[in-house]
Amino acid sequence: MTIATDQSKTNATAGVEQWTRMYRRMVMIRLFEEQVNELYTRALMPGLAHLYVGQEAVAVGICEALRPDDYITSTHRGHGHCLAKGASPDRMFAELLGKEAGYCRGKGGSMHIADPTTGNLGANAIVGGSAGIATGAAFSSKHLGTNQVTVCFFGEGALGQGVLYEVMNLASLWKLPVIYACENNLYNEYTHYSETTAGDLLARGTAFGLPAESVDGQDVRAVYATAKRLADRARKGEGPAFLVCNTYRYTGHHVGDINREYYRSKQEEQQWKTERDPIKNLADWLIEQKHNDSEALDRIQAEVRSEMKAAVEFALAAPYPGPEEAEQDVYA
Amino acid sequence: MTIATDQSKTNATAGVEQWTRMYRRMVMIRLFEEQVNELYTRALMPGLAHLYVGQEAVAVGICEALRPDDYITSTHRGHGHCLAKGASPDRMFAELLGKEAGYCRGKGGSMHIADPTTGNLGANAIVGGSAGIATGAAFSSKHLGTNQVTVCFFGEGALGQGVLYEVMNLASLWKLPVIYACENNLYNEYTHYSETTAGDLLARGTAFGLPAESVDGQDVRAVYATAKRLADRARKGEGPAFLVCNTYRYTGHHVGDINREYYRSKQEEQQWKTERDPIKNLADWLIEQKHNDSEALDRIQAEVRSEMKAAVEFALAAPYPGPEEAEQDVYA
Amino acid sequence: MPEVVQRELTFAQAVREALAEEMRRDSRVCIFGEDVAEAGTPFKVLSGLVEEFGPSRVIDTPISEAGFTGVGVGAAMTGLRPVVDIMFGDFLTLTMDQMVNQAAKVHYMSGGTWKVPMVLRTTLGATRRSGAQHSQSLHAWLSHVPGLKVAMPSTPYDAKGLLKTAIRDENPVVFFEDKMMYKLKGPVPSEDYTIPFGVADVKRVGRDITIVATSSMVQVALGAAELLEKAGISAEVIDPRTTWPLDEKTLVESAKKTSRVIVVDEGYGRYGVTGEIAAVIAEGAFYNLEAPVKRMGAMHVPIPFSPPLEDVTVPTEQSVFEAARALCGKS
Amino acid sequence: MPEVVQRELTFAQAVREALAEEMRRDSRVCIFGEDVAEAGTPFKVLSGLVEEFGPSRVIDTPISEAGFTGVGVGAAMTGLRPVVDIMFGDFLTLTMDQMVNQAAKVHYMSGGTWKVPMVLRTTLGATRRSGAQHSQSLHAWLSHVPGLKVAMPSTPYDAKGLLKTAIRDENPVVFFEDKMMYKLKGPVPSEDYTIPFGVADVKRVGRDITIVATSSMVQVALGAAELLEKAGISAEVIDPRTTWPLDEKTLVESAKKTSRVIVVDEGYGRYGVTGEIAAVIAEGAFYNLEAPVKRMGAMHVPIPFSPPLEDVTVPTEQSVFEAARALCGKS
Ligand SMILES: Cc1ncc(C[n+]2csc(CCOP(=O)(O)OP(=O)(O)O)c2C)c(N)n1
Ligand SMILES: Cc1ncc(C[n+]2csc(CCOP(=O)(O)OP(=O)(O)O)c2C)c(N)n1
Ligand SMILES: [Mg+2]
Ligand SMILES: [Mg+2]
Repeated sequence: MTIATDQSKTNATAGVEQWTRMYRRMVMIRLFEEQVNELYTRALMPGLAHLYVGQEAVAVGICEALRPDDYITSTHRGHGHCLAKGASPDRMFAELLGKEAGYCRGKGGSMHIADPTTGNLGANAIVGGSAGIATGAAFSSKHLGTNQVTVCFFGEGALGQGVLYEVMNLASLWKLPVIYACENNLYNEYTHYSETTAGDLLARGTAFGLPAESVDGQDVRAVYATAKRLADRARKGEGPAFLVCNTYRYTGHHVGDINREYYRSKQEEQQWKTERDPIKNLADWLIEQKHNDSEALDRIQAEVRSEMKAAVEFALAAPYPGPEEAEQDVYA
Repeated sequence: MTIATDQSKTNATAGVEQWTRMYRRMVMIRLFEEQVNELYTRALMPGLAHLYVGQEAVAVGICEALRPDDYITSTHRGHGHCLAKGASPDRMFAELLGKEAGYCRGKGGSMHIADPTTGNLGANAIVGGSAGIATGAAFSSKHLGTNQVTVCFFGEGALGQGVLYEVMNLASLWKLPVIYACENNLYNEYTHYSETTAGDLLARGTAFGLPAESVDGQDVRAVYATAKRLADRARKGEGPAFLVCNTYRYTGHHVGDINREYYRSKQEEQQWKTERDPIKNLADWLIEQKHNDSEALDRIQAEVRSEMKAAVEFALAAPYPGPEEAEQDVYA
Repeated sequence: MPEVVQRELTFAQAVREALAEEMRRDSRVCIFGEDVAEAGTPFKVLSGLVEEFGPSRVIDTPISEAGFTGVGVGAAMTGLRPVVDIMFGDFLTLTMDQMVNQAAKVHYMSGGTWKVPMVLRTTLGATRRSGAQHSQSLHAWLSHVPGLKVAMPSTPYDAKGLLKTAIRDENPVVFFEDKMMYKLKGPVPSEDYTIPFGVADVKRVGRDITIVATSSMVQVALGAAELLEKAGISAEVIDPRTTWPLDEKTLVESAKKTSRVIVVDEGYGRYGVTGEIAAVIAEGAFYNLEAPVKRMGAMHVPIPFSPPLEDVTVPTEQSVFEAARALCGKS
Repeated sequence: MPEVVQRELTFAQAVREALAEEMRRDSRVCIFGEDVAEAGTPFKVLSGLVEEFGPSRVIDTPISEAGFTGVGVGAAMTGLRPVVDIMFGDFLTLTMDQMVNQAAKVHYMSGGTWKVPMVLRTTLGATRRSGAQHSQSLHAWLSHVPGLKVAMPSTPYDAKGLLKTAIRDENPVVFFEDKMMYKLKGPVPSEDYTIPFGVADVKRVGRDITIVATSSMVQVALGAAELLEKAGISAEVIDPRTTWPLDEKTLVESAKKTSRVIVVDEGYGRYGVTGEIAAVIAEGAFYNLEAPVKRMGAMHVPIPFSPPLEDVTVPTEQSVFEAARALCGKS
């Protein structure tokens, strides 16, 4: 099942500094994840993490279309969503290391980063687990008349979870301002989505009365333009939407998933990286449009890289919470 | 949202005695339920019951298209399904009264009648609760190569339950011989389905790759013809299907639901009863076709009526299980 | 209970009054559930609320327990105070992920930043001839889960006071109503009052034996206590009112005083409420007990439909009376 | 354990061997789950099975725990013996309706006519730094439900023998494997053997105190017993092996012998396994206990991610050792 991208969608209407910000955000996510992998391989990070490398344009393009007070819900592969919505890398690294300075005081970890100040309702380690929360947040916004929009990020694997259809039906009946953003990176863990997903992806939304669109998830301009349109629509009270972003994760399902040949070919990975890299694509366009020269972009890369280094240093140096913290925050 | 019935579907290919059997079965269901209501109003039946009156053509038309060893799963409104699949009224009444002679030794009751000898995997009091069981039975039939078909009966209210979509996706991926038969009688308890169901009903099946059809559930010939086609298809290994039967329950959600004006008009009820009664429709056709004369049909009515009386007598006279039975059959 | 009490309300009326008063007091309170609006639920507990508060606050949902419970969680995180209605406690099976992996953990996992001030109202209780999927009492599951609070009112008075506390609580609260108690009448003050969680109520003072009971089993215990009185045994009846937080102190004190204890709960007897409370008392009153704590719960079987079978699966006044007499060595 | 035992297998290998042998013996046995085929599950427990038995018997499913568990129930009713794989026990929340309202009740509700011979294999256990939604031990919920059986192996030997029994059982069995034990090695005979349900195993004979432990807590208890030995305290370690059916007799006998008991289980301490077992022992050994039964379960909090926090939420050799010493008045 192939999903074509309507090229007209790439007629985005953002200014240079906005494009540049999106470029910086994508670079930030990529380099953040590089550091995470580094921390894992150097055995400095407890547990595992699911990297967002390759999918940067989805989170960045969508969050660029949102207001600071708009809500998002995220997934086990959530670092990119958090950063794109405005989280700061130092407190994220601290959370990944279980330090008290982390967004969740170290109690959440990689799969549970949440941050009210950026409207992040939380990453979720239950596949499809945040669909209800996102829909409820949209209910509140409509009920309270705040004009906020909620984006529910999930991977195509979550299409297997019935609760997603239950809440899309509710959102459709109640015309809630929520966008269900399905990141189709082709794999549910180690299984190709075509083995787990019958029928047409877009129909999963239209069957419940939601307008459904698909977009090239490696083209941040297309993602932004589409997300902007759907978010504005939702804000105007025109109801929810179902958005499929076609993308790819460059690395393993998690940092420990090294040998992947049994479920996908090196060549497939190579092709995506060389031909459809979202950061390179935007860079080429920015230069071609004379919005930026490559030096400027290199400077951004360098700045972000040192920012990430500093953030990691901060997190490594930060203290753990005291054991007594274990019994705190169970009840509000 | 109106669903048209393709009239070509009524080109059924059944013989006279088959039509007559369907007529008898529909009459049996109608008169069985009359007795149930009688038992309730005379306070002779424990608990409540959900009557199938008005929907007879759905169960009868579909089950006529099945083999004795084919499977069905049923619902809280299941008396019609059980009878249509071949259950005997005396043991059903006994079950409704909690007697040891009942199909479940009195342990199940109205909402849990099950009967291996007629392929009835059981009625279910969880809305959507039998979708998994039905799909699993279809998996067995395919895995074991028995060419059995399973029909999963459910009301349109079950379209609210996510598990239905989870298993339709599985049935579609694995090409299982199962028919998801949605009986749209317009109401989820006391709420019109249009208030609980977004989008188009048929799309709920097609979105998961199932061929979807709708049929006039008051026309037993149309139901039979469509079910036959879909069952043969499934038996041939061509996979599952989604069938919407448009129908109406004549009486309350359950026997205690007497005053219904707050959710539907007497006039609406009257219209269905007078213009679209499945039994009357078939009778008129049988007579018009000279397959039967009205005397013959009256004779059937009389026979069935006395059969039901006898069955009720049997059940009323039957003994309760002894209290020690309570602890039996917990484990096989 | 304050002197002023005059009015008698049914359990259902008390629940409805608590909801109505809280909805008037706090515009953030709204209700989600199946047939909660015009129908007022099959038990008619919510009759009249949609007429007063309108369909934007008393919201009929599709038959999607997981979905609308999840919506409740998200709505609670973002400024509302949802009261989610799950018609039969048996359907909690469909909401466990939303309640346990989401609602109960959001506050903790987010390091105390997000809160989930929601209430899930549902029912428990057998003997309604409703069959195995409409008769379970599954409150032990929720009591087992950190992050949740669990209330189990046994009288109209407690129902109103505990429900108001639940709605004002900043945490997810699961509120169990025995569907067989809705018609039970009792005094309920018309003025505003709340009942704190974690405070057991001595429903009857006694000397010889303590009967700890929950929900409708409190009524059963009080009935048994009457019978025991006639048999010359003075029974103290204690209702924890919330299984979590649990008022261990009051239970243990009473056990120390009477030295004999029966725990009666309508949930299944194994790995449930009777085990927890019996263990707490056996530990706390270890040196005072004259006999092992006696546990009485639902028989370890799916609830059968047939009346003569169903009736033997749950504790009754008679069975509690006999167990108490035996425990006091007077059998 | 028979003398012949020579081989050592890991816990994961023992589970895999049991499945492979049963699949060879009985063509009706098939496996449903996420990434169970080529991937052999994220824990690699099933590696090699799809190669031997093919994709028609080792079946990769979508991420639909409720859906494929329900398919397992239906398949079991109609001639197959499904083994359903739920990757993390935390996801049981999604399968509760299928397991509790369907699988557990089908046989009873149908008056004994339909059967559900299925196994649900899943995991439990914390300290893997997996966070609050991947670290729970929810076996108490299933043990609470009539119609289900619950097995909790603590060694490779028990894992193989109990899993074979589970697969051959005519009822739905929930089989819990501690994900932290998969690499644990132990003797496992190569010949066919089964271990009956409801028979506790005395893992270590002792005189002064009884430590009842489940799953990986048995290993913790054995470690604590070693420390106690050095402190001059002889501890008996008993593993019920199945929480339902529960071998009350063996537990009570040991308690009567030693007069002091600790119950250690990784599930939450409240309204769970420790409460049930403590209550059973406090009743059965009432006149023999010299001290209250001590309960040790997971701290009543969602499992935190941060290592120094997570480590204090579950019982350890050290904490069990200290509790035992205190109980023996030697602190
Ligand atoms: C309810 C549930 N089932 C299974 C898992 C285990 N699991 C974690 S990620 C994952 C695959 C998710 O695939 P997808 O939704 O496409 O997200 P992606 O990893 O591709 O970003 C699975 C099965 C889980 N976390 N939650
Ligand atoms: C999971 C679940 N939720 C709610 C109920 C209560 N209930 C029983 S029947 C019913 C309405 C079902 O409507 P529909 O599926 O259309 O079947 P109908 O009654 O119209 O035949 C509801 C909500 C239930 N039995 N199970
Ligand atoms: Mg994916
Ligand atoms: Mg209906």
